[in-house]
Amino acid sequence: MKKDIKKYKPELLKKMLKQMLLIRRFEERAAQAYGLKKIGGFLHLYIGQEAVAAGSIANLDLKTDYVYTAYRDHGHAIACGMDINSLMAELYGKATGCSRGKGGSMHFFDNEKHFMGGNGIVGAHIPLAAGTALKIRYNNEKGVVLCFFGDGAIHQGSFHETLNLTKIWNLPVVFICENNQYGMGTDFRRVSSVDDFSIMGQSYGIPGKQVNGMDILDVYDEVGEAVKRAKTENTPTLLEIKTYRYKGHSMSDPARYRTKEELEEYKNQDPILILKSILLENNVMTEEEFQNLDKGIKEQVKASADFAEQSSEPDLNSLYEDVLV
Amino acid sequence: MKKDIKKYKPELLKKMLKQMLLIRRFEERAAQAYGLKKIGGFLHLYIGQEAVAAGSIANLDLKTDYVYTAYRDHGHAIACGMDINSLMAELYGKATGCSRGKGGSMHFFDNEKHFMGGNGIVGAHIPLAAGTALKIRYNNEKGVVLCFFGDGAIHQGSFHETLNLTKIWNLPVVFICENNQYGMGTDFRRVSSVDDFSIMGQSYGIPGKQVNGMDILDVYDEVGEAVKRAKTENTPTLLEIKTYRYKGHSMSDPARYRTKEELEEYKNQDPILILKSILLENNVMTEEEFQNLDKGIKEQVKASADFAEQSSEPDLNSLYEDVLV
Amino acid sequence: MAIITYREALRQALEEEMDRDKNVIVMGEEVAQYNGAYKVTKGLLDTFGEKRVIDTPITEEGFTGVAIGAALAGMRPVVEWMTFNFSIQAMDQVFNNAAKMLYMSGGQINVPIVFRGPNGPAEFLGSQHSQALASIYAHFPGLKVVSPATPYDAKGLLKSAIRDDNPVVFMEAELMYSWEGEVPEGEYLIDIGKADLKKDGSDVSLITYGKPLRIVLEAAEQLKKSGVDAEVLDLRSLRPLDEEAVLQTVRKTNRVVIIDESWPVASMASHIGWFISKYAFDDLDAPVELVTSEDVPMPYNHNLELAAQPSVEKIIKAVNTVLYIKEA
Amino acid sequence: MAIITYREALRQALEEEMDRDKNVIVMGEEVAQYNGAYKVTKGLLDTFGEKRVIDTPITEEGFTGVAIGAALAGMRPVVEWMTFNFSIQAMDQVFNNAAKMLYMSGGQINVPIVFRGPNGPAEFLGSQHSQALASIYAHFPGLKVVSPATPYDAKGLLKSAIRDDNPVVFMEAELMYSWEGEVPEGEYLIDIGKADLKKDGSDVSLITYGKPLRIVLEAAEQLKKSGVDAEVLDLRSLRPLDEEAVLQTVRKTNRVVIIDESWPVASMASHIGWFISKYAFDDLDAPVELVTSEDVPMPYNHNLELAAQPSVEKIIKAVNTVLYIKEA
Ligand SMILES: Cc1ncc(C[n+]2csc(CCOP(=O)(O)OP(=O)(O)O)c2C)c(N)n1
Ligand SMILES: Cc1ncc(C[n+]2csc(CCOP(=O)(O)OP(=O)(O)O)c2C)c(N)n1
Ligand SMILES: [Mg+2]
Ligand SMILES: [Mg+2]
Repeated sequence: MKKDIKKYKPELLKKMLKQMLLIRRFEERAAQAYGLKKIGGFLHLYIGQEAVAAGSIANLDLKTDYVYTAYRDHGHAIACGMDINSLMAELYGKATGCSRGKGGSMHFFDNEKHFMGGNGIVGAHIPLAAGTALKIRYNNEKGVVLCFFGDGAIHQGSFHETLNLTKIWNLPVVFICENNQYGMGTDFRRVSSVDDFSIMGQSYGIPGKQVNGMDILDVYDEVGEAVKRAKTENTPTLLEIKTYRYKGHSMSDPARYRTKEELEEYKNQDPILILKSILLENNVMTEEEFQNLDKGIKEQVKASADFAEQSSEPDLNSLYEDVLV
Repeated sequence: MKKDIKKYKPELLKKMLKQMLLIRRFEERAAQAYGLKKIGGFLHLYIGQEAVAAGSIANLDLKTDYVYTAYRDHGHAIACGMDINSLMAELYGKATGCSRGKGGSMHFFDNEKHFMGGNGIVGAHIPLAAGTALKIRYNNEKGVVLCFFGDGAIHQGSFHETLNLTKIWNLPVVFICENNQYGMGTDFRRVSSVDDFSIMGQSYGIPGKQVNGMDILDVYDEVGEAVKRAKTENTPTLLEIKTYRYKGHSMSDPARYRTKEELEEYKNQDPILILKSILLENNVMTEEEFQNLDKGIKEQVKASADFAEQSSEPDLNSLYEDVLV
Repeated sequence: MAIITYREALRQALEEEMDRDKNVIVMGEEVAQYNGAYKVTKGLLDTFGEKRVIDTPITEEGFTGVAIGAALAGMRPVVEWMTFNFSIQAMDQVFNNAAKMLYMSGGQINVPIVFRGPNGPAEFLGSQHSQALASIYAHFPGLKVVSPATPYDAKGLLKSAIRDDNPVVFMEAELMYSWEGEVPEGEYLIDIGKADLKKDGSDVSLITYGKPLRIVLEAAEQLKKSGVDAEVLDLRSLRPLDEEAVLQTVRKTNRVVIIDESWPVASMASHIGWFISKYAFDDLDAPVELVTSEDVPMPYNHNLELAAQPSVEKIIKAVNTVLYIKEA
Repeated sequence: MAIITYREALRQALEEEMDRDKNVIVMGEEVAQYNGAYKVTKGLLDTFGEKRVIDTPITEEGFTGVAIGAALAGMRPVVEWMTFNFSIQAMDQVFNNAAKMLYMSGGQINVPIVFRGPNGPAEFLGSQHSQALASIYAHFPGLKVVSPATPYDAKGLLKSAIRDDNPVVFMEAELMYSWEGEVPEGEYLIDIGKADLKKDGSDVSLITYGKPLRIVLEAAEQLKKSGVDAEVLDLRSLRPLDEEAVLQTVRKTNRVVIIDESWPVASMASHIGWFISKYAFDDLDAPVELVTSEDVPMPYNHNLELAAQPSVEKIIKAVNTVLYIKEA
């Protein structure tokens, strides 16, 4: 917390705080709805990791830049500015959902906002991200692609194949390993030869760095560096952002594989509380403003649930649509 | 050539020379037979690379140890002591072939001699090798698995997935990347982020080293070290053995992608000539003995071609055998 | 007889076979400490230790290949794919190594391995996590492919699969794990390649395998009320296919509906449809009807996903078609 | 009309489409400097430069995925798989990303991409390098699957495939590249999903696609000598399948042999066999016969590998069967 807070525009700080809060409240509401069986299947909550998506994506211009992530995708979608009504409706499987009720929690998409999903197969979206970067470079656009994936995904061959490809073709991708310590019930140390994933770029001459994912300013700065490098030098970067998920892997996971102490330790570094206290300390925001912000967000989230609730089921005929163009 | 030649038993030196020569003469003959259309399909010659298979496998005890390689497998099969009659017959597709005429050049196998193939899919045998090492370790056997593959295979995801698995499970595998500079027509530098593949173990805490593959004593020594480490510490090693293939990728490749000068440069370091001159210089062998050896080998190889020629075609009914046990 | 779940039946099979043969090991994501994503391997780590019950990183291609490499050297691995959806990443290993090794080595090297896990549509998961891949696996020679639909069959077939000297693809389903059924106390095996007549009948043959069996039996129940006596043949194995049992039921009822939760094109369902049309041509009183999943990726919305799959209604409709009964 | 090879027809299609649309790029192993393992991309690097003709490392999963990621962002990549055998490593990308993206994004994101290369048995290559995977690809909704058998069809269909806004799997064959045929000078397109009657006839329908077409025509030639007038329908596309054309020929001849170099189980052949048996039940005078590859991995030995595949003799035998002709 030795950051020089002056260097960040107050609007930026507030925006990031707001986004984290929106992600959290959205997911709390989604969890509730899941309990009420309004939502089914897998629901992978991002709570605890908000700083990673919000801090990273704050560096982007989504007219030229793109975001890819895996199935734990609510946070990234919201940070890309997707309409939470369409997200909640998607969780409810409604026709008004961002993917017309066909995708569900794991498959949020917004082609206009350049949020490219939402992918359910661990590691499978990593090459896609590089491909979109290839398009950027092919057209001499000034864009970058952020590719988020988990600690569990880093052992997949697709990750390695893609790193090599981005390096030999000079593709503007920032690979962001969100190391939340677990892949489902597996402590990443149990299945990894090394503790520090940021070194894995070395086999490809790709620079790497570990980042504290509970501190959104750190995330913002480091991703910002990498984005700049990508845009000016067409160089990929690998960041390992250390973070933590407060909830189980999905709604059905009681997360018995970790201790309460461990969880508490991370909750004490809650990314929202950290940023909030920085803003308060530096008079960027007052407690009252924060409370109002939170209240507004809660209302917004409730409205999204109402919207989802009231939206209609997809037409049965839509089953046969979208198979081919 | 500053090697202390005394430390190698003369029998070992002679055996390695003999094996390299046998591999070369066998393949020269095979190439001839291919020209005569006795052999069809892909024929990937190992000529130029003999020191790698012969020098590596000389470290093994094939009662406990195992060898896996890709489709350029004649050299390894011979170095494992397979009967060249059965190999030539396999190339001819005869019933007396090591794989009953069903495998062909790319699929030599000898379950008893622990030569486990002969695999046609680039990178696909790498996990298999680790699996056999798992068996070794599970049974507390004192074995090791040598896994040979090309510079083209090193970018495959299977390589990376397997490196991680061997490290976390402490499996006795020596990974040997035979960098003959080309994957088909592709100079490895064109498709690789790094020049030095031996560093690629670092992402997994696996030691690596570059080795001169034209010098069989270097190969013997370095693989010997790695084998020892595997057997005593259950630690995998990654070796990049620099070598060169004199012929095209397969019989149909005129190899226009490289210069005559480059080829000549390597032929001047011919592994057979190097070892021969060491043996001659150190009075381990006379020129006459060498000539006799070569003559004997040529006869042996000719006999294998006669054997193949005279062997019968597989019974048509064998088409339906070996599908299931 | 004890009434146990499908999940417990599988667990018993694993435990008994691991007890019996120390070469049997279990590998996969979350199989050990977490007791399995769907708890099929519950307790095995405690009983057999981490040398025999092995958690893997998320590397389907890699660990499947490792297991094959262990199998061909003499072990008997049981690979758990968390779901078959992820097995697509391992297909090269299964097809090019496991299925072909015996053949391309001229009979020298066999691969005694089991690949198991849930296959087919589950609920609320969308297209990547909800699909039936049975037809893909059944297409390849060199594999055995098994798909039990009851706890009894699951136990007996898994035990046989583990003892089989060939690679066996063993398909379960998320939604079946909690299904209950009778399983005897003592040891028993079920031959791979033998279909089972789950219900005797005379008017129409309903041929199926795997999870749809339950709705097929339900449909048969309902049909009975309208006076149609349906026979239900559960294939249990797709490879080898019990061709004799298929022909027998067709010869008996002369009318067939095949129910398969796969997509229709180049499916097991259409294959058997052709097989019957050819080998029982003169016995058929109506064209063979198929009830498969619709020819679309699986949607997330529950109404849509139900509409995408075989249902009791669709089965009854197909039965009416082969019986030339006009519905009201 | 010019007589050119199948290879040259493909090359022309690529060149014309790259000329026409700068979003079309070509990617794959050895496609650029080496001019393609089978020389289909010959000269493209010289003409279009290395930004548009891209050599890849051997990473089928990776570069296929990269191409998909470029396609969904607006490019039109043509991916060359050196052979379809290696595409098994890329299947997860094709099935889970290319085929399902449009659906799971609710219609937002389409994937205009072509996956092409040689498929099916070649010669003297053994089991891993010689297999027909058409039925696997055809099983999946969300793809188009095309398999031309003449230079004319190859050119017109590849051009259509490149312009198609969907993922298209485009299957060629090593042994077809040197086959020659007439191709007009000017530009033309062939609709994906339209079968082509390659020979008119009245006694029996021979239905096929891809490489077997040549032996099917040879068989038809021979049959003519014994007084049997065979009709030859070339499907050209498997997905969409030209169902109308299939039914039309069946209604005309009432007897069908389907020739497919795939393995039989859950194959395109057996699927069409069922389809005909269902939708032309009353038109069939004999059960539909299949001539497929034998249900075994491909052996290396040439006699065995020929015996493993469809042949003129096998086709004639099957024709005799559907015509109820007893052979001498
Ligand atoms: C290829 C593949 N294998 C297995 C799964 C099942 N699975 C879903 S999430 C997951 C854990 C992933 O962990 P991680 O990458 O760390 O992401 P996190 O859930 O922590 O965000 C697994 C094994 C899958 N979806 N895809
Ligand atoms: C997965 C896969 N992709 C492509 C091929 C085609 N292919 C065969 S050999 C080869 C080059 C391999 O080069 P390298 O690994 O360096 O081995 P080398 O031939 O030099 O021994 C390629 C691309 C294949 N067999 N398998
Ligand atoms: Mg994680
Ligand atoms: Mg090489």
